[in-house]
Amino acid sequence: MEGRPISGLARLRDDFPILSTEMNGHPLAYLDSAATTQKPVQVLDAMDAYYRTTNANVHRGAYLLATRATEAYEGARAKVAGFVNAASPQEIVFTRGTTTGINSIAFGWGLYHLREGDRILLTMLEHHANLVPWQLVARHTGAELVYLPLTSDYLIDTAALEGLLDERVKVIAFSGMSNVLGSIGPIEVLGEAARSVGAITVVDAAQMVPHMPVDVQALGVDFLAFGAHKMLGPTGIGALWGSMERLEQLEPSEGGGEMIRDVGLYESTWTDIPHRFEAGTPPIAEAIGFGAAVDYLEAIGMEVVRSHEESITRYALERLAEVPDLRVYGPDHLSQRGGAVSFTLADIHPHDLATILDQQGIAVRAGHHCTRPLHRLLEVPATARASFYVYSIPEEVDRLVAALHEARRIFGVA
Amino acid sequence: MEGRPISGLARLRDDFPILSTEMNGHPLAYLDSAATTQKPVQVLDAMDAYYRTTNANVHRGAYLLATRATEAYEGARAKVAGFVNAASPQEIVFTRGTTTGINSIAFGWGLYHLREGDRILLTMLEHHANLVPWQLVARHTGAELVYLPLTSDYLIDTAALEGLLDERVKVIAFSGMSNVLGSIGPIEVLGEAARSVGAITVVDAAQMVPHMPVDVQALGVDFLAFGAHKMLGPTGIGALWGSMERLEQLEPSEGGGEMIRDVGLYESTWTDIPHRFEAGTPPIAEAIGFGAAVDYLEAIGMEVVRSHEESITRYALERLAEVPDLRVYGPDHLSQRGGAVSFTLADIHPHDLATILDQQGIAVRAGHHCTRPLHRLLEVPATARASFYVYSIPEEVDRLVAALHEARRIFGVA
Amino acid sequence: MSLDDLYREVILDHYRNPRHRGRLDHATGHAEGQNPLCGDEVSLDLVVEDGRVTEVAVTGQGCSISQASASMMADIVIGKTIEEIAEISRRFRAMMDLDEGDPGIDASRPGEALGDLEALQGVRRFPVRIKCANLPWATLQEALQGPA
Amino acid sequence: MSLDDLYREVILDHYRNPRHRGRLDHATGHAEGQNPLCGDEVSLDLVVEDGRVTEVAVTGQGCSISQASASMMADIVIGKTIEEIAEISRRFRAMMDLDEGDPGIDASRPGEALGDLEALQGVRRFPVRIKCANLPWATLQEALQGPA
Ligand SMILES: Cc1ncc(COP(=O)(O)O)c(C=O)c1O
Ligand SMILES: Cc1ncc(COP(=O)(O)O)c(C=O)c1O
Repeated sequence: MEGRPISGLARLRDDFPILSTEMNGHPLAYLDSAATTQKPVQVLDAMDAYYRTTNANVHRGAYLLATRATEAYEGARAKVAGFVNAASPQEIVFTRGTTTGINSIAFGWGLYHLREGDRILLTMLEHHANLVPWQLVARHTGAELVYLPLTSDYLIDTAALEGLLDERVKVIAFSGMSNVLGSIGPIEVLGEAARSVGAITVVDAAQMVPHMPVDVQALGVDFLAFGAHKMLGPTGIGALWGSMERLEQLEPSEGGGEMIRDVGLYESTWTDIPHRFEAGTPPIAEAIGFGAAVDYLEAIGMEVVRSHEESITRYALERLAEVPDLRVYGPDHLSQRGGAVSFTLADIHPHDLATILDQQGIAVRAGHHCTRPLHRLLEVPATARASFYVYSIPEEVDRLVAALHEARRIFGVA
Repeated sequence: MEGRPISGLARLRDDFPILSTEMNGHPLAYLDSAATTQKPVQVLDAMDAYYRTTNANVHRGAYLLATRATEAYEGARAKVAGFVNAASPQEIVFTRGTTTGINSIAFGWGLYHLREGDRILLTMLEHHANLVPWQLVARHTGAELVYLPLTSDYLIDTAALEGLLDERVKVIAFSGMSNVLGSIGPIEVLGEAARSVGAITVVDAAQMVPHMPVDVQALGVDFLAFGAHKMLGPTGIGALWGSMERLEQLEPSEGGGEMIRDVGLYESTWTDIPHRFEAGTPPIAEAIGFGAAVDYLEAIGMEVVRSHEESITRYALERLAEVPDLRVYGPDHLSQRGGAVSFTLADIHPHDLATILDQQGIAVRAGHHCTRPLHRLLEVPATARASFYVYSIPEEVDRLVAALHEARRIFGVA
Repeated sequence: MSLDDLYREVILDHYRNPRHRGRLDHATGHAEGQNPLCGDEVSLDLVVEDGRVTEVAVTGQGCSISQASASMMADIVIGKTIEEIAEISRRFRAMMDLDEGDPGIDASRPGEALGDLEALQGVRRFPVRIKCANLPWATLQEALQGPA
Repeated sequence: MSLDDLYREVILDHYRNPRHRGRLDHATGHAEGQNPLCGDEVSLDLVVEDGRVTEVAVTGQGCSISQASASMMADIVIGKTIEEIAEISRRFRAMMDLDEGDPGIDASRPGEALGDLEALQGVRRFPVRIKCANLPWATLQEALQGPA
């Protein structure tokens, strides 16, 4: 064990009011950032100020207030585009979240381009958000689902591509970073594989974009979906990045205002990309908040975010190794994983663990974390998960470990 | 002319910080509430407090914070249910907004129940949000679109049902209150008509729910879609009410986390209503804000909201009648209309009007207001629209009228 | 409220050594209960003869509270009449505070006559977990109604 | 900035009495421009002969700025060579502040040699409306490229 890392980011905890609250009589130790992160005042203030000074509907108003609202909304798009280094802001579609982003590809691309005999290649560690939409589209089109297995160290097994990759594969959809195992996806390899057979690649980047530097132009993939609420931003908004070439193949999966060029009684035409994918009044204040979250993360620097998480995850893995009968599910190597640490402890059910930790003010998640197929593969119905972000500090890990020892005592684990 | 009404609600303007700002050197006169309303501090504070004290992902956390977040989110559902007098909170599905609500019926019901030869009955005054989804579904299923015309006083012409209503009609979708004409839809008549042929009724209630008391149990319709941002609430959220019987016939139009009972590799099963229609992390803070908006409106009383709007609309219609060459599109009778007043003035293009008004700090919308078919019917490419809400005051109408006279001068209208 | 009050020894014993596990191929009633929010599952087979539950078999998985509750429930209901079970269920609900102030129950001693189940009293202070404790009872309700 | 400066008489005149309205059946170039945000439309037919625009016909609808701009534009480009039109377009963009500080243009008198178009100078102070003024020019650009 290397000892507690010094946390260079500890000072920014003051920006997160909730981190100074108490839970069950103890200071809150929020270790559930993979589910949703806390929000800094900078993000809250940006949204509040928007509503207090600039609120109007976007894109259609000829008056100053509406112009300002539109500029703020489109400005947020440009910020998000810059954050993932998109070739242009047009490549960013604002969505409701990661789930909606993936659904809009499944229904807007899959429904129009897939047919019987085609294959959709997924992996065994996918979140339901990157499984269920494809199951639905498979049902509608007759396409077939195929799964890449995992290696013994919990990574997507690219060796298995050999037997599974051929011209029938039209979509490869996978997680850029697992919300359970932490595993970082073999993006370049799968992007390359997809190109070799003409398939599109869809990256579920719900966990990836918040936690590591991402340059979509360097990744060699087609679509990348992520959400604001897991990266310091508000609920209610996410982004879908797509290469312009692929966005041009995408059909809108919702119809309504703002997304049309002209509407007749029986037919309509679409406006330009990305607005054709944003039917109706968009989440405007949420876009402003998303932009402010991006500003906040950029001020820290995503390299710093990543290395902070590496060090706190290293510390957590070391300290958890001290707890007898505790088993961690996920890669050992820090370079192959993010800061979601899932585990079981002896025969204590994860929900009981969560209750015991909660009594100490420690918030961890327990359950299948929206990955039932993965949990079946792991042969556990549920795991407990601690997950970290920029504001996480080693003291929280220490409290977690102490509470786990206490759980062993309560359950009389010998 | 009856003289300026006394506005009993004028005092609540203090709750809306934006109404004290200046635009182009004049106090803002915000007359675009049909596009989106302003938000009272009570709503902003509720969301801010949520993020500062209660933020966690809902439905899956075994810890206290997540329980509180879940209770707040479900509590908001109960408030919205109460606001429209739903039989139970389960009949309320949180959506991204009216547009998403209508799309989820078109794709979740239409796609599964419509086939060639079936008809979808719409009306000539529909917003694109209640046209384009049906066009898309018609294209996918082979169903046909049919339109109810308008009467000479801008109401949906129920007399035309005679020739159009038969067993082929499977859906009747119409606006409860027009965002252009203000016309209140003949809900009971169309609900009755639908029942007589076994069709479902879908009410675009984007303008109706914010502006008048609504009791879904009394209306005799199947679905009602509305959004928070037009009723003092935040962007990014809306609600779909459906009768339990019809919700049971609805398929989820998005797949993902939180909406499943079990997920296998190739198939999944859905959880209960309404959660099966809420894939992914929902707009949590937005639901809290929506609930606070409902509280605010209930504290005023929807009867009072409606009568306030009737009186300010009456005043506006009277004063606008003084402006030569001005033409209002919409019913004369206050009982048949809401507070959206669309007009043209001589040959001055509405965008030019909007610019001239904007220079006086008056925000009105100009364009087709997402109703191109209606504007073609009216034989104008665009109209200007002033629209009111609880915070609107007669002084704003006076300023509007004065600025319209000025517009006539600038354009040299004789 | 101490965690030791929640996780009493008798609960951990039922969790680790659940009674009446298995399936019945001659069941007269069957039901499956799930707590979609936390994933707890309880599946019940039972035999009712002459208005009396003669056999119960439990499968499922989940937290100690749900599984211990199922085990204890099976223990107590076997041999009881439907009416007796209704009364026990009522007492159990009162103990869990599920029916606020049921007048038929002595509020100071709601757990009376519940046997091992009394150990679940501590759950009442952990509102999130009440549904875990109640899952087997809701499932029983269903199993008593339907055929296998 | 006064509204009278925006809505100069010459603009209202072109709006009310647009020049060169109609369609050409022998057009060598055609394009349709639309401003999706406000709905302004401009449709152009034109004839280019020996590198010179000999005819222009305009249809469309929209605000006074877009329609007057189209009318004035038609007026000025007829009879000009492609190169001359490029230079006028460049001056127009400079006047509208669309290409910040184009070094080839005398910033103090960008409207020079634009004729009636100079009247659109006031639009520059109304940023939302600049795209209205520019719509015909963007459409012209396209019409000069493609065949009918
Ligand atoms: C009548 C009507 N229907 C539907 C909508 C669409 O609502 P939203 O843009 O919030 O989805 C609106 C508002 O723009 C409306 O006025
Ligand atoms: C890997 C992964 N994919 C998808 C999602 C779904 O994101 P959301 O619920 O924000 O739509 C999540 C988060 O829950 C996730 O962790």
